[in-house]
This record gives sequence, C-alpha cells and structure tokens, in this order.
Amino acid sequence: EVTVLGWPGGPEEVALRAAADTYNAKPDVADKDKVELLFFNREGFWDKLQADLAAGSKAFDLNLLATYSIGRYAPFMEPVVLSEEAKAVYGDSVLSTMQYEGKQYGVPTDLSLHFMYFRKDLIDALMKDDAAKAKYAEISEKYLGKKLEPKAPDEWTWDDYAATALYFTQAVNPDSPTRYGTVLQLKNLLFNIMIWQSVPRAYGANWMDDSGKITVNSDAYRKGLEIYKLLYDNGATPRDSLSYEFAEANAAFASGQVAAMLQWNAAAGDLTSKEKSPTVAEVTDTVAPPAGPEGRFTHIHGLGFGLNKNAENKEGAALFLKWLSSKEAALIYARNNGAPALTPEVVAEVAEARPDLVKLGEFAGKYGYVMNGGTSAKALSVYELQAKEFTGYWSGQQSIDDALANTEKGMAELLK
Amino acid sequence: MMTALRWLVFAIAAFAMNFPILVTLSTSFKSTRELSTNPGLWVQSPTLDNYLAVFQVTDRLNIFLYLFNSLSVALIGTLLAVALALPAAYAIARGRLGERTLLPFIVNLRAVPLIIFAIPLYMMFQWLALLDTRLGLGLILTIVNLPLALVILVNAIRDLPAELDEAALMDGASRTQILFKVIAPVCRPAIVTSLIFGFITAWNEFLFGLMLTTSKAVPITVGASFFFAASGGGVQWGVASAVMIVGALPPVLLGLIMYRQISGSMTAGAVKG
Amino acid sequence: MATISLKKAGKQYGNLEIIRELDLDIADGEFVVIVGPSGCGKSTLLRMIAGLEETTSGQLFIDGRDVTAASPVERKLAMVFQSYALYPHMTVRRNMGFGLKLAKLPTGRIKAKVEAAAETLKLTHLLERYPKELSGGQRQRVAIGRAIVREPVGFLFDEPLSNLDAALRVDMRLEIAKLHRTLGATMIYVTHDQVEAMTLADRIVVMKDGRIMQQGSPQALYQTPANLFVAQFIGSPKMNLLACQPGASGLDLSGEGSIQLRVSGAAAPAHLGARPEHLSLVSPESGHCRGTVEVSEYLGGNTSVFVRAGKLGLINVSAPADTPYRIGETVGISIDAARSSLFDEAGAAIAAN
Amino acid sequence: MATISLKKAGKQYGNLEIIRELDLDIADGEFVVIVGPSGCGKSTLLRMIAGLEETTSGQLFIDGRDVTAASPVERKLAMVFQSYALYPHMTVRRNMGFGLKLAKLPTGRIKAKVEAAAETLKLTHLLERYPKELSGGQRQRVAIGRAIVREPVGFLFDEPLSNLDAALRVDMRLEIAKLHRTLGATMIYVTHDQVEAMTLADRIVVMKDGRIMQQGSPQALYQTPANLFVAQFIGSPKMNLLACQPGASGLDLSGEGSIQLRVSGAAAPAHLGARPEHLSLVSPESGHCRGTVEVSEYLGGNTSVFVRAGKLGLINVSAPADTPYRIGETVGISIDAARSSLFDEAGAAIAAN
Amino acid sequence: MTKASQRPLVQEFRLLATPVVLFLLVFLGFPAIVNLIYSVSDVSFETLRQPELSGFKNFAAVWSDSAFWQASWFSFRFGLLTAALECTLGLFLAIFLSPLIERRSWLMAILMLPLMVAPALVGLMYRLVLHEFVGPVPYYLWTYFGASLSFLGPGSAFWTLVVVETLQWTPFALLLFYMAYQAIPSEIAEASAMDGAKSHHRLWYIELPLMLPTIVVALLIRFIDGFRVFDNVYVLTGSGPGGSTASLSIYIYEAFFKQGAIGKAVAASVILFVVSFAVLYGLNFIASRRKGAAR
Ligand SMILES: Nc1ncnc2c1ncn2[C@@H]1O[C@H](COP(=O)(O)OP(=O)(O)OP(=O)(O)O)[C@@H](O)[C@H]1O
Ligand SMILES: Nc1ncnc2c1ncn2[C@@H]1O[C@H](COP(=O)(O)OP(=O)(O)OP(=O)(O)O)[C@@H](O)[C@H]1O
Ligand SMILES: [Mg+2]
Ligand SMILES: [Mg+2]
Repeated sequence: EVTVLGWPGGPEEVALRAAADTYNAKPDVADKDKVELLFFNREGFWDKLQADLAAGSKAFDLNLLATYSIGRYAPFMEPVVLSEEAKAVYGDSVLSTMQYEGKQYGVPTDLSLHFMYFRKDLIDALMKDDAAKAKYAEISEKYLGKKLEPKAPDEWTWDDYAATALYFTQAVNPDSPTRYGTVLQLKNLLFNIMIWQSVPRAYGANWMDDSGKITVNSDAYRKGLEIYKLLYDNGATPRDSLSYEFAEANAAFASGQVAAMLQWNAAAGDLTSKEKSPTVAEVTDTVAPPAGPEGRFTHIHGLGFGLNKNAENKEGAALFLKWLSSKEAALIYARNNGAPALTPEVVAEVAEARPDLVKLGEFAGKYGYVMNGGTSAKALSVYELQAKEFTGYWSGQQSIDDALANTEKGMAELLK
Repeated sequence: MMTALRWLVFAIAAFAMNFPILVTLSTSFKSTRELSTNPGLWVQSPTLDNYLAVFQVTDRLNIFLYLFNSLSVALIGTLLAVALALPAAYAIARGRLGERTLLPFIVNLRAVPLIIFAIPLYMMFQWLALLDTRLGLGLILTIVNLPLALVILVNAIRDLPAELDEAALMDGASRTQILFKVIAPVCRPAIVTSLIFGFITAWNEFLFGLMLTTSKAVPITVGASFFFAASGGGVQWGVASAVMIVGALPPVLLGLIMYRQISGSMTAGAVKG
Repeated sequence: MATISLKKAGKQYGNLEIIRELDLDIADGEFVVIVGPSGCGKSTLLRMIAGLEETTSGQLFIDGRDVTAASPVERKLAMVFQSYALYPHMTVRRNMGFGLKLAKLPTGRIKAKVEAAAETLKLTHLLERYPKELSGGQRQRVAIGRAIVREPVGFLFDEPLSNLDAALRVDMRLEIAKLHRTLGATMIYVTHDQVEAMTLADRIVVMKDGRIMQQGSPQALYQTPANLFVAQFIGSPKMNLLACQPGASGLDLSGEGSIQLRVSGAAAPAHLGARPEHLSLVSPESGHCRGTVEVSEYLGGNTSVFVRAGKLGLINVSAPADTPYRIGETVGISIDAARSSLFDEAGAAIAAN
Repeated sequence: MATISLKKAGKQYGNLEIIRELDLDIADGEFVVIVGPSGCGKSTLLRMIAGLEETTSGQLFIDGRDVTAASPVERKLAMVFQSYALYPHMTVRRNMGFGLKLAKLPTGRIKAKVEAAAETLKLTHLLERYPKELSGGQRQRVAIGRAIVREPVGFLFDEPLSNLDAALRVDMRLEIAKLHRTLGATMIYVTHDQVEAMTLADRIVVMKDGRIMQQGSPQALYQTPANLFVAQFIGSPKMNLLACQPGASGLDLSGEGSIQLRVSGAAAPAHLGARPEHLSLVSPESGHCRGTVEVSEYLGGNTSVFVRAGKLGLINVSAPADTPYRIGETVGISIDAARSSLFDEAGAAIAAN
Repeated sequence: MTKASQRPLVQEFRLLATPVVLFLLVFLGFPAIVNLIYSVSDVSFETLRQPELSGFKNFAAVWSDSAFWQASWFSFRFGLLTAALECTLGLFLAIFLSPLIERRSWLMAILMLPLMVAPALVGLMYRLVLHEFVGPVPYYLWTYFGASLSFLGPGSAFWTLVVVETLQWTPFALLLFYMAYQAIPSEIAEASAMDGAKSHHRLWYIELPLMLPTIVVALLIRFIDGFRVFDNVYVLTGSGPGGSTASLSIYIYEAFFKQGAIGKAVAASVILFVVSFAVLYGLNFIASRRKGAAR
C-alpha cells in the first residue's frame, strides 16, 4: 500500500480522505497501491518530519510539504511527475509554491493566504456618520500625522487600516463600539511573521535582492514594524497579543470586540458560520490585504504532498501523486473542505459550493508573493529568526535598529 | 474549629490548583456556540457533543488505541524504571556505591533536555526495529523516569534503620533477598510515590511520543491533538477539553487506588532507640 | 560445631577505639557470658563476631577459618539484637519464620518450628500481630524466637531478657539453658543480670573499655576476682571496699578497727573487699569495726543495712529480713575474713589466707 | 503538686481490652511502682496517664482536674519511654535540653542543667554524640536525662534501667530516689526488677491482664500477698507452692510430709506458699518433707538448690553459697511455718497463724 | 549505616547496581557517543551520518550566544522561584491537611488532579483560560472589577508562567512531603509532646528537621524541573516575545530543530550536563563532609 502522512483534524484531513477514498475505489488501482492515511500532530509536525526524513524513515511514502519548508526537506525527497492537467488546474504561480531549485517536489493541494476580515456593520456606520468622520480624522492626525477619511476596506492602504484600528479602540476613542480596533498575532511564532510581512511587502520589502544581498534592514521593513508597534503601543490590539496566534485572534474577533484583522483565509469558515461565531458571522466580510506604495500583496504558501526518498513503494506513490494532481482530484478536494487554488476555469465548477475558493484563486493570482529565498532550505529558520527579533521589538525589549541589524546578520548567516 | 479551617484551606487549594481543570471540564460540556459567548464556568446548555466527537470517530482516530498505547508505555516506563532504580538505590544508600558519581549522573539526566538524544536514538531504534512500538517508547520513558525514582528511593532507604538489614543478614538473607523481602515492603510509600509520579510523567510525556511513533504506538498526548485540530492552526476548544478529560481519567483512577498506600509510618515497632 | 576465636581484634570509630586488641577463644558448645559496664563494647564485640561490624584490626576465626572479611551469612550465626530489629511489615509468625523460609524449609516444617518456639516463648496468641502491636517484652521475645528457630551453630544474645518480668525471665533463662544443652551450640550472651550471668555461664568474660578484665568460671570470678574492678562489678549488691594498711595485728582498717589476716606476697594490701553477705551485724563491741545504721533497705528475702563507719565510709551489710536494727543505732560489723579479698594500691588482687 | 487518679479507666484496641475498669489514686509526691507480667498493660497505662493513648472509657484526673481529653502538653508530666524515642537528629545535649528550650529557659541555665544531669548519668563525654552513635544503655540514660532535667511535677518511668549494668543500675536507682526526695514529684515507675520495686516504692501496684491484683507497701506485698499470683510474682526467686490439705496434725503436704499450722477462717487451704529463703536444707529425717537435689545454681552470695520432692514437685531452697549438698543427694526441707502463706483452691490468701 | 559491614558485600551491591548501569549504557551509550561527536562537529540534518569535525567551535558559539545566557538566566530564575513556591505551598498543605487526608485518601486524589494533565495540554488550556475574550479569568475580572490584567503581556508573562507552573506542580511537592510527614515515627512526636512541645514547636524542631532530606530532594527535583521547563511555556508564550521566556530547553530545542544547528544544541546540552554534574557532585561532597565532621 501507499502510506500518506498528513495533518489530522482540520479540513485538510477531510479533503485528503475523500480523495483517497475515491482513488482506492478505482478499479484500476492495484491492491498494493491502495492509499492508507497516517496522521500526525500539527504541533511539532515539521520537527518530527525533519527527524523522520533525516534518519531515513520508511514509515510513510508520501508526506505533507509546505512552501516554506520545501528547501529543508528537498534533500530527503524525490522530485515528482505531475499529470498533464496540473498546469491547467493550478496555474504556474501555484505550482511554483511546490518547486525548489526548478524541480517540482509536490502537488499543491491547499493554498494559504491572507484576508482582511472586517466588520461591515461598523465600517458602514462610520462612513455614514460625519461626527465620526471628524473624530477619525482627528485620531489619524494625532497618531499617524495626517488627516485621513474613512474608506471602504477594499480601498484601504495600511495607513487607513491603522487609522481604522485606532479609531475603533476604546483606549484611543472612548466612544468606540469595540474594545479594540484590530487584533494582531504577535506570538513568537513563524506563522505570525508570514501574516505580518504583507505589510512591509506593500512597501517594497524583500528578504534579499536578486544578487543575494539581504535587504531586511530597509525602510520598508521599518515601516511595517512601526505600524504594528504603533497599534500595539496604543492599545489598538489586546495587551496579550504578544501571545496570540491564530486561535486567539479568531476568538477575539468572534467576540465582537474587534473591528478588523488580517488573518489566514482558513478562518473564513469559522468566522462566517452562525453556529461557531454567532456574534459576528453575519456582519463579517473579507477583502484582500490593504495596499501600500508598491501595491497590494498577500503572502501565499502551498501545502502539498511529496515523495519520500526512502519510500518503500515509490511506484505506487508516484501513481497516486499523479492522480492527485488531476482535475478530478482537485475538484474532490475543493468539494470536501480543501483549499486548492484553482485557475478561474476550474474553480467555476465549484464556485457555488465554495465561493471562498474563487476569492482564494483570485487573490493568489493577483496579489500572491513569495519572498526571495522563501523556499530555501533555511526559510523556516529565517522566519523563526524574524519572529524572535521582531517580537522583541514589539514587546519593547529591543530597539528597531537592533532588531533589524540582528535579523540582517542572522539572515546573512542562514542564507549564505 | 481547626478542622473547619483545614477544610477551608483544602477547598481554596483544591479550587486554585484545579482551576484549569474546572475550566476544561466546563468547556468540555459547552457547544462551540456557547464557547464564544459564555466564558464563565457555568454551562448554560450542556452538551455531550464534544465527547461524542471524540468517541464516534474511532474508525478514523482511535482514542482507545491511544489510551491503550499510553497505558502500555506508561506501565513499561514506570515499572521498569522502579525495578531498575530500586536495586540501584539500595546499593547507593546502603553500599555507599556510586553515591558521588552514579547518583548525580542519573539525576542529571533529568536536567538535560533529552530531546538532543532524539536523532541518535531514532537511528538506533530504527536499527533495532523499536520505532513506533510501545516497547520502544516505554524504554525511553524508563530513562525519563529513572532519575526521580532513584532520588526518591535513595532518600527513603537512607531513612530506614540499618538494623533491619542486619537482622536479615543474620537470618541468612542475601542482599537481593533483603532488598525484595525487607527493604521493598518497608519503603512501600516511597515505591508507590515513585510509581505514581512515574506513571504521571510517562502518561504526560509528549516530545518522545511525537518523535518516535507514527501510527501504531501513538500515545494519548500526541493523539489528543488529532481530535481538536481545526483549520489553519485553530483549536476546537470543546473537543480539546473533552479529550483532555478522557485522557486524564486513567492516571486519576490509578492514583485513587494507590494514595492509600502512602499513609503511615512503616517502621513502627522495628527497633528501639 | 563452632569454635570462635578473636586474635588481637580491634574496632575503631574514627579515632575512637572501642575494642582494643582483644583475644578471646571460645570452645565449641561453650556458653560464654559477657558482662561489663554500659558502653564498654559488648554489643560491638557481638556485632564484630556476627560480621555486622567490620573488624578494623586483628583477626576473627570461626572453626579455625579466618572469617575476618566474611559476610554474616557465611558465618551461620544467629543473633538477638539489643534493639530487637524486628521486621515491621511482617507478623510475629513471619518474623520468626523468615530465616527458615530463606533456608527453603518446607512450609509445614516452618509452621511447626515457629509454633513450637512461640509456645516456649509464650507468644502463641500473638503470632498474627505486627511488631507495632506488641508490648516491649513481647517484642523482645519475638527477637529471641527469631534467633532460636533457626538452630544455628552459634548464638549471639545481646541482653535478650532485659525487658521481661522476673518470672518470665527465669523461665526464659531455663529455656536458653535447655536450648544450649539440646543443640550443643556455642553461645555468647551479653547481660547485665548477675543471676543470668552466674547461672548460665560456663565462663564469664568481664569487659571494661573494650578490654577483657578477667575471664573464668562464675565461682572463680566471684570468689577470686583478679582486680578491684571485677570484684566490684560481679555480685549484687556490690562488694564493700574498706581502705586498709598492714598493721600490728594483721590489717589496720583506717583506724576504725583491725582484722587478723596474714598476707602472702610482696605487695602491700590497700583495700579489703568484703561482700555484704559476708558481713554481719553484731553488737558494737564485738565487731571488727563499728558504725551507725544510716539506711536500711527491705528487699523481701533480706535487708540491706548501710552502716556509716567513719573513715571506712558507708558499708552495706546484708542482714536477715527481720533485722532489728534501727536507723541511727550504733552497730558492730563482723567480717568473714576467710571470704574477703585483698587488693593492692593499683587494684590488683593479693592472695590472702 | 500532682495527684493522679483514674476512675474506671479502660483502653481497648479494637475488640481487645487492654486496661479494664481500672481505679487508681496516687497521692501527691507518692512513688508508685507498677509491676506485672510482660504484656499486662503497664506501658499502656503509663501512656494513658501521659495522654499519648486515648482513654476509651472512664476518666483520668490530675490534681482533681478531669484531663481525660487533655493533650500531653497540658498534663505537664515527663516520661521515659520503654523504647527511648530519642530524637535521632539531635545530639545528646540537644535531646536533653529540648524540653528546657521549649520552656524558654535561658541558654546558660539549660547548659548548666543538662550538664548536671549528664554528670549524674555519666554521659558527660557523650554530650555531642547522636543517638545512633550510642550503646543501648547510653541511649537509655539519655532518655532518663531528658525526663529529669525538666523537673516536672510528675514522672512516668517505663523500665528506665533495664539496659544498665548492675552497678550503674544501683547508682541510678539512688539518683532517682534522690530526685524523688528533692523534687517531691509524683512518680510512676514500671519495672521488672524486684530490687528496684522493693527499694523505691512507697506503694507497689501489681497488674495482670489489665487489672490491678493488689497494691500496697513492699512489705505488705511480700509478707501478705493477697493471692497466689501476687505471691508468686513478688520476690525472686519466686515463692514455692506446695499443694496441701488440712490433715490430722495441721496440714498434710500431699502425702510427702506435714506441718503444724492452724488455720483460721472457713476456706480450706489448698496451697502452702514458702519463699526459698524461708526454707532450709536439713537432714532427711528432720525436715517437714524430703526429696533429692536435682539442680544447684551457684549465685555468688547464695546457692539455689532445686529439690525434687515427689508429688510436691521441684522446690527451690535458698542455701548458703558453700552448701555441701550434691546433686542426687536426699535432703530434708524445713519450712519456716511462721513466714509461709496459705491459699485456698481459688488462689485467695487465707490468714494463717 | 556504618561503613563497616560492607567491605565483603560490595560485590553484591555492585550486582544490584549493574542493571541500571547496563540499561543506561545500552540505551544512552550509543546516543551519548554520537552526541559527543556531534558536539565537536559541523553537522546538520543532511549530514547526520557524515559529521565534519570542527573542534570546539560549537561550544564557542554557544558560549558567546547572548540568547544562551538569557535562556540560562530565565531557567535559573524560573526554576528557583517555582521550586521555592511549590515546596513552600506543598509543605504547608501536606502538614496542614494531613489530618484530613489521613482518613480520606480521595482528598489527595483531588489535590493531585493538576498533575494528571499533560503540561502541553495545560499550556493549551491556559491559552483559553487567560484569553481576554473567551477566558473565564479575564471574564470574571471584567465582570466584577471592570478591567483585567494582561496576563501574558511583556511585563507579566514571566509571573503568569510562574503561577501556572506553581499551580500545576505544587501537588508534586505536596505528595512527597505528605509521604515524608507520614513516615515520621509517632513515638518521636509523642516524646516531644511529653517534652512540652506545642504543635508549632514540634513542626519546627522535630518534623521539619526529620523531613529535611525530603525537602532537599523536592527542592532539587522541582528546581531541575523548573529549570528545564518546556511544554507549557512553549505552548503558552512560544519562547516569549524576543525570546524573553525561552528556557534553556526551549533554546536547545529551537537550536536543534528550528535552526538545525545540531552541534550547537548538543554542545549547549553538554555544557548544561557538565555544569549541573559539577554542582551536584559538589553538593554531595559538602554534605558528606559535613556528616563526617559531625561524627
Ligand atoms: N496496637 C496494638 N494493637 C493490639 N494490641 C496491642 C497494641 N499495642 C499493644 N497491644 C497489646 O496490649 C498489651 C499491653 O501492652 P503494654 O505495652 O502495655 O504491655 P506492658 O505491660 O508494658 O508489657 P512489657 O512489660 O512487655 O513492656 C499487650 O498484650 C500488647 O500485645
Ligand atoms: N557509631 C558510633 N560512633 C561512635 N561511637 C560509637 C558508635 N556506636 C557505638 N559507639 C560507642 O562505642 C561504645 C561501645 O558501644 P556498645 O554498644 O558496644 O556498648 P555496650 O557494651 O553494648 O553497652 P550497653 O550495655 O550500654 O549496651 C560506646 O561507648 C558507644 O558510645
Ligand atoms: Mg549493648
Ligand atoms: Mg511495656
């Protein structure tokens, strides 16, 4: 049989299971090539995988792979051959999230990027109310140094986002209907840096330029860091945000005490479900992250499945991967809670059932980016480093100069 | 009067220390909907959904297997650790053997993050075919438990009157016989304490469970999060709570049976002096 | 079956010398009683013989074999500990049967032997109790029982009867004597009880400060103590010592009287030793010396009369129970010269006749 | 300062009745000695008085105050434990000074008192040792020291001298008597030693199976025991019992002889009690009865001769130390009729004259 | 026990200590050797099987890494504080509640409950418990006081972790102390009562000294456990903003897995092992010297 190691519990499992079931039911799949699923914790998953692969584990044939870890695992994995349909189903930019040094290492079954979640009701009310607008202008003047007017979230720049966040903060504006304008995820965790880096990216940030020079010690990074610092210091996000990650941020938003937040697309399901988030489900909307001088950007990374170099059943595994990259499989994935980023032609077939996939595909195509070096062997370590240094700055333990200098130094070490 | 005060202190201590457990218990009976609207301890509309979510997916994620795995590895890790530590503790306490080297050496194993052994152990286990087996994990937990068991037992044996050993020597017992027939029964409270702590530690161990198992020998700590993981790194708090409660039951039951053994001085009537 | 001998055996705790170059040879089947003041090293000596205490110098032989470094098990002796050392987690029955069980005796035999011993020791009704549920004397009997059921070749008894009442003590003493006869085992027995020492011993060893002061048969020690220490230590109530010096007509008793005694040998006698039972109260005129009755202790069978005799100090006289003398009365003391002992200034005995 | 009285006090362990409805009144400053066979409840009684053992029925008064439920601390008594119960983590000095320290005496006074007591108990050189570094007798003396330094109003001594050598025991006995005189404290003293009981007691209480069999002055108990049990228990070696019935000329000794004794009262005498020291060996013809010498035990001061006298069994006669009789020889036994006791079938004493 | 009787018996004692030594040799011998090699090598996950010797570079790197010292300091402070708090509380509860527990061992079960949940899961639950919007603690604080503390903010995170750790592990100390307390022979307590000791005297002069070895053991174990704390801190605060709540274990874990700096991680562990061995050895030495002097 073919064993596949994946993440349990979430929508990823449901989708993979549906795909595997369909595959196993096919008459032309030999018994020895049937797929069996193994699951392993999200918590520590990459560390375990690291140990498994490095030690040459034969416990699984296929395993989960992510854009940011592809370089790290590539030495222990084998390039794969996709079906001919793959290009048409996913498009080049999505396929490239599973590539390393020009070779395809996996099938990009799920894609993650960011939405700006916001409270329609509050923003609408703000835009209708002149007194509020004046207050808004006053606040933006005071904190951002320029008078701003409320805008529709679709048109936000990061300054607008910051102004809105401040406006809806009781500490800044005692009349605010919510306690906080936004909720930031500032825990010392690599995923939080992925969310945040869309801010500097909108100001032109990148890890390194094409010549390989590290470019974090730049105005763009500085700007991005300062916006978060400003929001944190002025109480636009809970004091505890320094320990927040995905779940905490969602809970804060779902409590109705937050006006807007930047969050993974994966939160959409819960936050718009009346069952799970009764307070905000009906008044929450999503748009792409705000724009900056360089445009509008969202971090993307793909999750997919790749082939273990030490796999015991490589042929069978390759067969399954090939099928997994077919349109049939992609649609099964899409229909079963998965989040594949599909080309507009393909997504049309499931648009009714999964409207969010339309946005996902659209945003990925239009705004998606991967930092230079974001798939390298040390990409994870770079995120870890940034998480540590930047949270150090946000929490007031070190200056922005030190944070950037340390990051630059560390990255130079890691990416050399 | 004094008794009332004692009860009061007990109540406060029990409440404070168990607060997270109480929250977990209460959360496990809350629906997702209630969770986001009612942070209090009191459950407005209790539901068993979370428990059903744990027990009804056994074809997919078998909680019983995880519990059984945990039970097996914890038993191996505890019994073997005490079985190894007891003779050594005796040799250390009475024979003055390795008091300066072996004892601090083993105690130190507790201070070092054993995770650094993960890679070589992994390779060794692969070679020995112990990966993803209950025995393999049990052996590692033995190492984890050894230091504490040893310290507790050495401490307990040092407290026993040496005349007991001497009497047994005169009765013709070998050191091994003395150990098992005289010392072990007399330091039962210490043995039970090490067993309880060992079992709890083994039951709750996470990192090695994560590293050294994949499917067949997955322990409950690792298996637990299979249930409550939600998309994007979220947590289904209700299910998480239910799993935690279920996962804590076996050690609680074990404790209930064993605490009784801890009371009372075991040496009364042995010697005069 | 077991001869035991110590050759220049010594024991030190750090700098403290507890047993000093001690030589002792015990014949097979001999009953040796060790007596000596509290803390003189009796228990230590037993423990060295048992192998529980390392012999820091010298050697120890059992049956001619050097066992100085042998473990207790190899020495095959049984011991009754001064502190009992019962197994707190075992019932009396299991405490007593433990050694037999280790020796792999069949359960039936163990049961029989334990019950027989319990019968002898009057412990039958306590067999299922734990040590903590016993009285002091009962514990002590369990400790004895544990040693005797094993029928070893040698016994070491450390004050085994000290917590028993007089009646029981006599019974137990007889039982131990019987055991000695029937098993023919070598026995070393520490006691503070004069009667036990006198009645049980083939030989009494008197110790002081880790040294042997004298050894010999009970009679020998009682009648011809080698030195002042032994003279005073053996016999209860203890021997009276009257300071004396050679005088005109025999010995002059510090000016309080005199006694006709010829001294053979060179050393000048300095003390006359007379046991209370060898003194008698007579009329003030007719005694060897005189004094006033100071205390009179009724002891049932007899009365101890303490007489203050000037420079001779307080003299204890064993008088009949219904002695008529009153406190403050002046009495004469008559000394049985034939039974008294003489010691020189250094305390060594002088042959008198 | 301290009268102690028990009213129908009882103690049970589960179903086991250890002390049964016991009444005892102890006057202020009295010295009461409790004797009784091993396991009869002496320690339990002391522990009840101390407050260490709950009194399961009845009441206990100290100075007239009901203290049945009071804690040991409130009772202000000192106790010497049969098992010593020294503090293992304290030196001898601190063991002894602990009570004084609690009583907040200045350090200087504590030091002085402890050292004085250590002097008395011959423990001075051991003051800095820990209990486990002491011999049995030394530990026992520390236990005594701990009690006496505190000078409380009442003392409870549980076999305090059992592990001391004879000489030391006499010294300590005198010290305790002195302590009693100087402090005037009430003392309850458990012992198995006849001499201690006889010499120390104002009153002796004889217990058996948790009951008081007789109490009274030493003389009274020795001379007129109320029953067979007391008669045999008091006095060592113990009283001989000769089966008898009223005969033609006085009492018939089971056909082995007869003795002239008139019995007043109704009950028929069944046993004649005669202490060894009230018997003497005479020629076979002239004794009240006769038998053959079976065992002869040399005791230093005297010799115990055991005579097998047909149906009368083994009779212990206390003879002079240098008695000429040999084993197997036929001897006559002469009974001092005036000093013998008579008991009826049930064991109660009959007044004889 | 006296050194005495042992000489002829050392052999037997050796035999008794052998199993544990063998076990450790078998299961840690190979890993330890591999690790020692790693600690002086340039090694990553790709080169596990061909480490390149690099001398003491790893040690130098650890030694000069300020994060290592920060983590050590955190661990030390955290270990010391939690050990002290847990043992104080545990001691108090063990002694004060023992009259209740003696008769009802299920009370002990209730007090032991916090230990029964894996620290990683406890950390997870605290994410909920302390959450400003869905956590009960802030909820009640908001309801009754109108404001809540920021439990995991930069200033308070350390103390929150200390409290969390203390609440979870006090039962550990409690159980050890309860056992030791129960083991005190009643006769000694009785003797002290006869000496006029009130309960506080007894506690101070008799019970505590007799429990001292256990107190030392508990402090030692709890210090070590606090020092190497991992699961709950890691789950609750990551390694804290800017690594401020990184314990040494987290430091080593991150070096190992996140940075793939295996050599450095192992070198840090070796340093830790050597230092703590030296400390324990020293303590032991002092303790036995003291005992020797008391003789
Ligand atoms: N915990 C207990 N459970 C049951 N019986 C007990 C317990 N403790 C003591 N006994 C019994 O109570 C009786 C009285 O004991 P106690 O210690 O008072 O005797 P004693 O007169 O002091 O004897 P000794 O002279 O041997 O010391 C004994 O028969 C003993 O076996
Ligand atoms: N561990 C030790 N350290 C130092 N001295 C000790 C130690 N153990 C015993 N001693 C001393 O050794 C001496 C002999 O002790 P031992 O127990 O042999 O005396 P003993 O003759 O049995 O006395 P007793 O009749 O009082 O039982 C005593 O003075 C005692 O204080
Ligand atoms: Mg002794
Ligand atoms: Mg007693």
